[in-house]
This record gives sequence, structure tokens and C-alpha cells, in this order.
Amino acid sequence: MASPDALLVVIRHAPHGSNWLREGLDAALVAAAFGQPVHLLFMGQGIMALMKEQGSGAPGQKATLPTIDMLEMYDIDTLWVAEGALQSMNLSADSLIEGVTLIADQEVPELLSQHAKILNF
Amino acid sequence: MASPDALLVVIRHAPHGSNWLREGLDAALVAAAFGQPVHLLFMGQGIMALMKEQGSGAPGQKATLPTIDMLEMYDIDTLWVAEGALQSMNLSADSLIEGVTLIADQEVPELLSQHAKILNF
Amino acid sequence: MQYGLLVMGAPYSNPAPHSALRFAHALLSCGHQITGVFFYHDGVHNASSLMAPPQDELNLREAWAELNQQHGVQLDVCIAAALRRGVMSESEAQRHGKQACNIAAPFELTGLGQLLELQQRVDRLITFA
Amino acid sequence: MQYGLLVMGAPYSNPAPHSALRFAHALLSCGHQITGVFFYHDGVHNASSLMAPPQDELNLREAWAELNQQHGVQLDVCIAAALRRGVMSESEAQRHGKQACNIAAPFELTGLGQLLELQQRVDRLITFA
Amino acid sequence: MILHILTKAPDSSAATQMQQALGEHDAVLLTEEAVTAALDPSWVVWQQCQPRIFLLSEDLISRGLASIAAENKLPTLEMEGFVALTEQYEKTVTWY
Amino acid sequence: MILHILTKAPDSSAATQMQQALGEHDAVLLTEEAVTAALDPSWVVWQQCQPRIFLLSEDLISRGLASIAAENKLPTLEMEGFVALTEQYEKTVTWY
Repeated sequence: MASPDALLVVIRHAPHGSNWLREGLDAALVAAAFGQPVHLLFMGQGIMALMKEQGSGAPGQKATLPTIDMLEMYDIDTLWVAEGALQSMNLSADSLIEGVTLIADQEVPELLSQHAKILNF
Repeated sequence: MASPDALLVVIRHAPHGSNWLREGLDAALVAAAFGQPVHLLFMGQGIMALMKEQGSGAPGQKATLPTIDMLEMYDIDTLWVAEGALQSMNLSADSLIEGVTLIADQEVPELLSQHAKILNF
Repeated sequence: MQYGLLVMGAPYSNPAPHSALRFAHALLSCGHQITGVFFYHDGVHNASSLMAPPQDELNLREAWAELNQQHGVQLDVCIAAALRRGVMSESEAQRHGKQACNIAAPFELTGLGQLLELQQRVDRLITFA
Repeated sequence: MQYGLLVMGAPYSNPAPHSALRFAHALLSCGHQITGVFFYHDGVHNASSLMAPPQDELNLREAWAELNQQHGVQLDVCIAAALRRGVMSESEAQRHGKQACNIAAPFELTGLGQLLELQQRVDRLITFA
Repeated sequence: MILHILTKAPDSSAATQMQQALGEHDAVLLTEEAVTAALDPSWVVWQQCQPRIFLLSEDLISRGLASIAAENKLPTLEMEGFVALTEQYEKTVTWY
Repeated sequence: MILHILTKAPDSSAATQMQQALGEHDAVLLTEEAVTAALDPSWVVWQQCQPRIFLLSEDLISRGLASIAAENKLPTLEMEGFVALTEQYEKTVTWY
């Protein structure tokens, strides 16, 4: 799955709380548009970006789900989620959108080492 | 010590990490300059503002200690520190500047309720 | 009742201004008055007239200005916090030898004393940060 | 070696720009080259020409500009992150019908692609956030 | 009697500090990131502050947590309920 | 082999995430707020990453923690040492 020339974008911030998530996803989309293979790893509160029932925010605050849905159009189809993070948030995988790949926490260091380029948001 | 017309300024952020500490202390100084009695409560990382050995930051980043020293000139002489916070940071009172008043954690709710005005930084 | 709001988060980087604005409209529809909004810390960016979010996102500066125009809510911006962060009125720009400015009426650059006065005057001061 | 820096914190609200600047000078004194600095997220405020900190504090915009003038370090600012936060060049100001602008050379508004290109070109990309 | 407004997650230092400051008759409103407390009904503040602790409905919805909050039978408020709380409590303190 | 740069306190979620991402041969540099780790020699990452974990000296000094770090015999680096680490490790990841 991981390839040495792929970019790993790590997403650690939830929707609405800041602009980190939005700007992290933008970086992933632009890299993909430039033809780079892109993989996403969701850690901690970043997992909230994958909640399937999320709506838009207060008036004028964009929803994240449409951007997540766009990932596939850009050939970004690897969305890793560390199992431990899910558990520590008391979330089950059923709450998340489809197409997410659960990985064991111990695999996270390996993932990072397999990618030559990493951007951490 | 607490008076119902006094302003309680709560300081929860450490020096250098953000501008919360600086701008919280500014609010305390301005209130005192306007003649309001002002008390300070330091919680969590805010206690770091009282470290007696702290220097200035990177070139161009102001030190906090000179501002702390100014408090007395503005008749702000009540600096409360919750004991539990000190302990949970593994700090002893010896590391702090003089003139700090240690209080038990259980007294914190009482302090807040005794002040009609609170600003939380 | 008379309310005052203290806003300390920057638009887009922090949900606080959005929450504050929603709360303000709920206050008004419940029949309360808003004496003033004080922008402090990163909240000073709410006043920037150069803010240009994508068209499908709310322009917070405009939304605050509307609150002033329709409900007479005073919009005060802490001058020290603003200057440090690059938010500057025409007269401050002149004083600092700058060619441009990015804050204008209905926002007013003012001292921190204004916040303390607001806190004294209102029945409730609510912080959004 | 060739280094690139990614700066994502705002001056005064975050120590990241200060750390980045110290690191940049250490790099140069160790004999390395800095190809470019990319400002993203709240880091775009580093480029604001209206920033006016108290005189005893460092003006970060000036410090970055100096790095460009003395060592040819390219200073790129993400345009989408900047516009949303009220950081705007003269040409963008015209396009958006604004009366003023607050970013000028040696800072350049550019797309995110520039960051990815920088990451490809350099031996090391170090993030300050 | 104070209304505490928490805007950060239950595992944040802001949440810890709020908990230390919480008086016996105080109330708590969970907004913004703090609504993730809906995922953790065993969070100590739920007990400590019952029945005067509420989640802001709009922030639950935007984060996809509304149905989880409903399943866990957690008390929610609309924006008007937030206003009503600030009427009722003379002081509010925001923890961020 | 990755150099991890932590800029937030050891009890932050950034620190937790870094710890999860830490590979066997990785190194850690503690900067900015992260230098408060000097107060807690029992922090699990000190053991996990020994002998490849360092505190940035300048940030210790500005926070008044230099003598505590010295008492606890914790390894510190100057800015030039930070540069040397980035030469040595091909990738760096910053946790903030």
C-alpha cells in the first residue's frame, strides 16, 4: 500500500475547531492534483473528520464531508485510522464513513518510515 | 482577602507559548491603573509565569518577569497558586518568585464565587 | 438585560467568532440588548477589512458590521493587540508611517480600559475564545 | 544541504516563527542553504506589512525580509490561507475591490503547489507550527 | 453561582482547570470541541455537575455527534437555551 | 529514521500522538512548550527514546527550567545541535 514516493498527510485536528483540518486536506488535494500519490493517516481528534453524520457548522462555516468525498475523485483512496485512537475516543468504526482502513497502533511508526515525504497537520 | 468588587484575573498560559499570558497581565495592569482592586489566580501552565529563573525568549521575545515585577507597583499583591497544580507539574514553591500565596485546590471554586468580575486568560 | 461580548479568537482559525455571532443573534431575538463587543487577542482579526474568504463562507467582518448597523452594537478593538498583529486604522497607519490601513468604522481601535468599562456597565459579559 | 522551512504559526500568538528564524540563522552559520520559506495557515500573518509590534519586540516581517535580502531566501505565502485571513497583495486587492493591501515583495502570494515543489527540491523540509 | 462554558475537549487542560474551579451549584455548558464529551458518558464532570450540565445542540450536529448524544440520553440545549442559562447565572467563565 | 520535533507539553494530545508514531530508531527534540518535560523525568518517552532525546537549551532558559534540567541530568542541545540532528535524520516530523 505504501510507496516510497508517496506523500503521507497526517490529520490530527477535528472539523470546526480550527482550520488545520481544512488546510491539511487542501494540501493533500493539491499534491494529488500535481500527480503525487497521497495517503492519509487520521490520528486523535482528526478522526472526527470521518464522522458520517456530521453536518455543516454555524451559518457560514463549511462542512468537511464534501471535501472528504472529493478525495476519491483525486485518487486519494487510502484513509488510515489507528484503532487505538478510535477506542480512546469511544468511537466505533460504524460511526465513520465507508472506505476507511483500520490499522493497529503499532503499525503507525512503520507507516511513517515508509513514506519519504510527510506533512503533519 | 477577596472583596466583592475586585476583579479576578485567571492566568492559565505559560510565557512564550502564546500571547495569552502577556495579554492577561495587561488586562490586570490596566484594571489596576483604573483603580479596580485586582487579584490574580494562576492555574495549570500559568504557574510557569512565576518561575524565578526565567529569562527572555529568543531574540526579540520579551521576558515576562519584568511585567510580574510591575504588579506590585500597581498594588496587585495577591498572587494565588493552586497547590495541586504545582504538584502535578512537579514544581516546588522554591522555584517560584516570592510573594506567591499557595491555596488548596478546594478553595478555587470559593475564590471564583467571591469575585463579582472574572477575566479568564 | 444588557450584554457585553469579549471575542478573542481569529476568524477561520477558531470557531469562537462564529459562536459569538450566533449567540449575539439569539440574544437579540430573546429581547436583550448588546452594549458592545470587545475584540482582544487574536480576535482583533475579526475587524480586518482585507479579509476575503471564499464566497461560500461567511465574511465575519461584514457580519459584525451588520450587527452594528442594525442594532447599534459598539465594536471596539484593542489597539495594542491589533497593532502587534497588523490590524491598523488610518490614523495609526499615519503615525507608524504605513501606506495602508485595514480597519475602519464601525470598528474602533481603543484601549483595554474600554473592556473593563464594558464589564462594569453590562449585566453579563460573555467570553468567546 | 538545501533546506526548506514551513512556517504555520502567527507572530506573537505562537513561538513558531521565532523558532524558525533562529533555526534559519543557525542553518546559515552551519553552511547550509535555505531554498525557501513557505508560510501557511496562521503563518501567513508573518508577511503583514502593517504589523507594528512595540519597539522592544522584534518585527518578524522585517526579520524575514532581511533573510531574503541577505541570503536570497525565497518567501512564499499561500494565497488561499492569506486571503481568508486578510493578508492581500496589491493585485489581489484590485481583484477583490479592496482599497489597501498589506503584503509586498520580498513576500510572494503563491499556490500550495509551491510548498509541494519546495518539499521535492530540498534535502530537508522542517515544519515550525 | 457560575455558568462555566467549556470550548475544548474533555481531555484538554482547559477541561481539567474548569473541573477544579467548579462550585457545588455551578452549571456547565459544553460548546465547540467540548461536545466530544458526548462520546464519554463516564467523564467525571457529568456526575459532578448533574443536573446542570448541557451540550450545545448546534455543535453536536455539526460534528456528527447528535445521535450519539441522544443514545446516551445526554441533555442538550439550543442557542436560546444558552441565552437562558446566561440570564439565570450572574457570572459566566469561559474555559478555552 | 525520523527526527520528531515536539512543541507542546508532555500532557498534550500532540505529545500522545508523537509517542504513538515513534519508531525504534527515531530521535526526539523537545522545543518550546515541550521543554516542560524537564519537570517530569518519569515521562515515558524519556525511557522509550533514550539516548536519542534532547531538550532545546534556549527554550529551557527562557522558561526558567535550565537548572532543573541540569539537576535531572537531562540532555540538552544548542541551536547548532538542532541543525546537526536535522542533518543526521533524513526526515523530520513536527508535532504541535
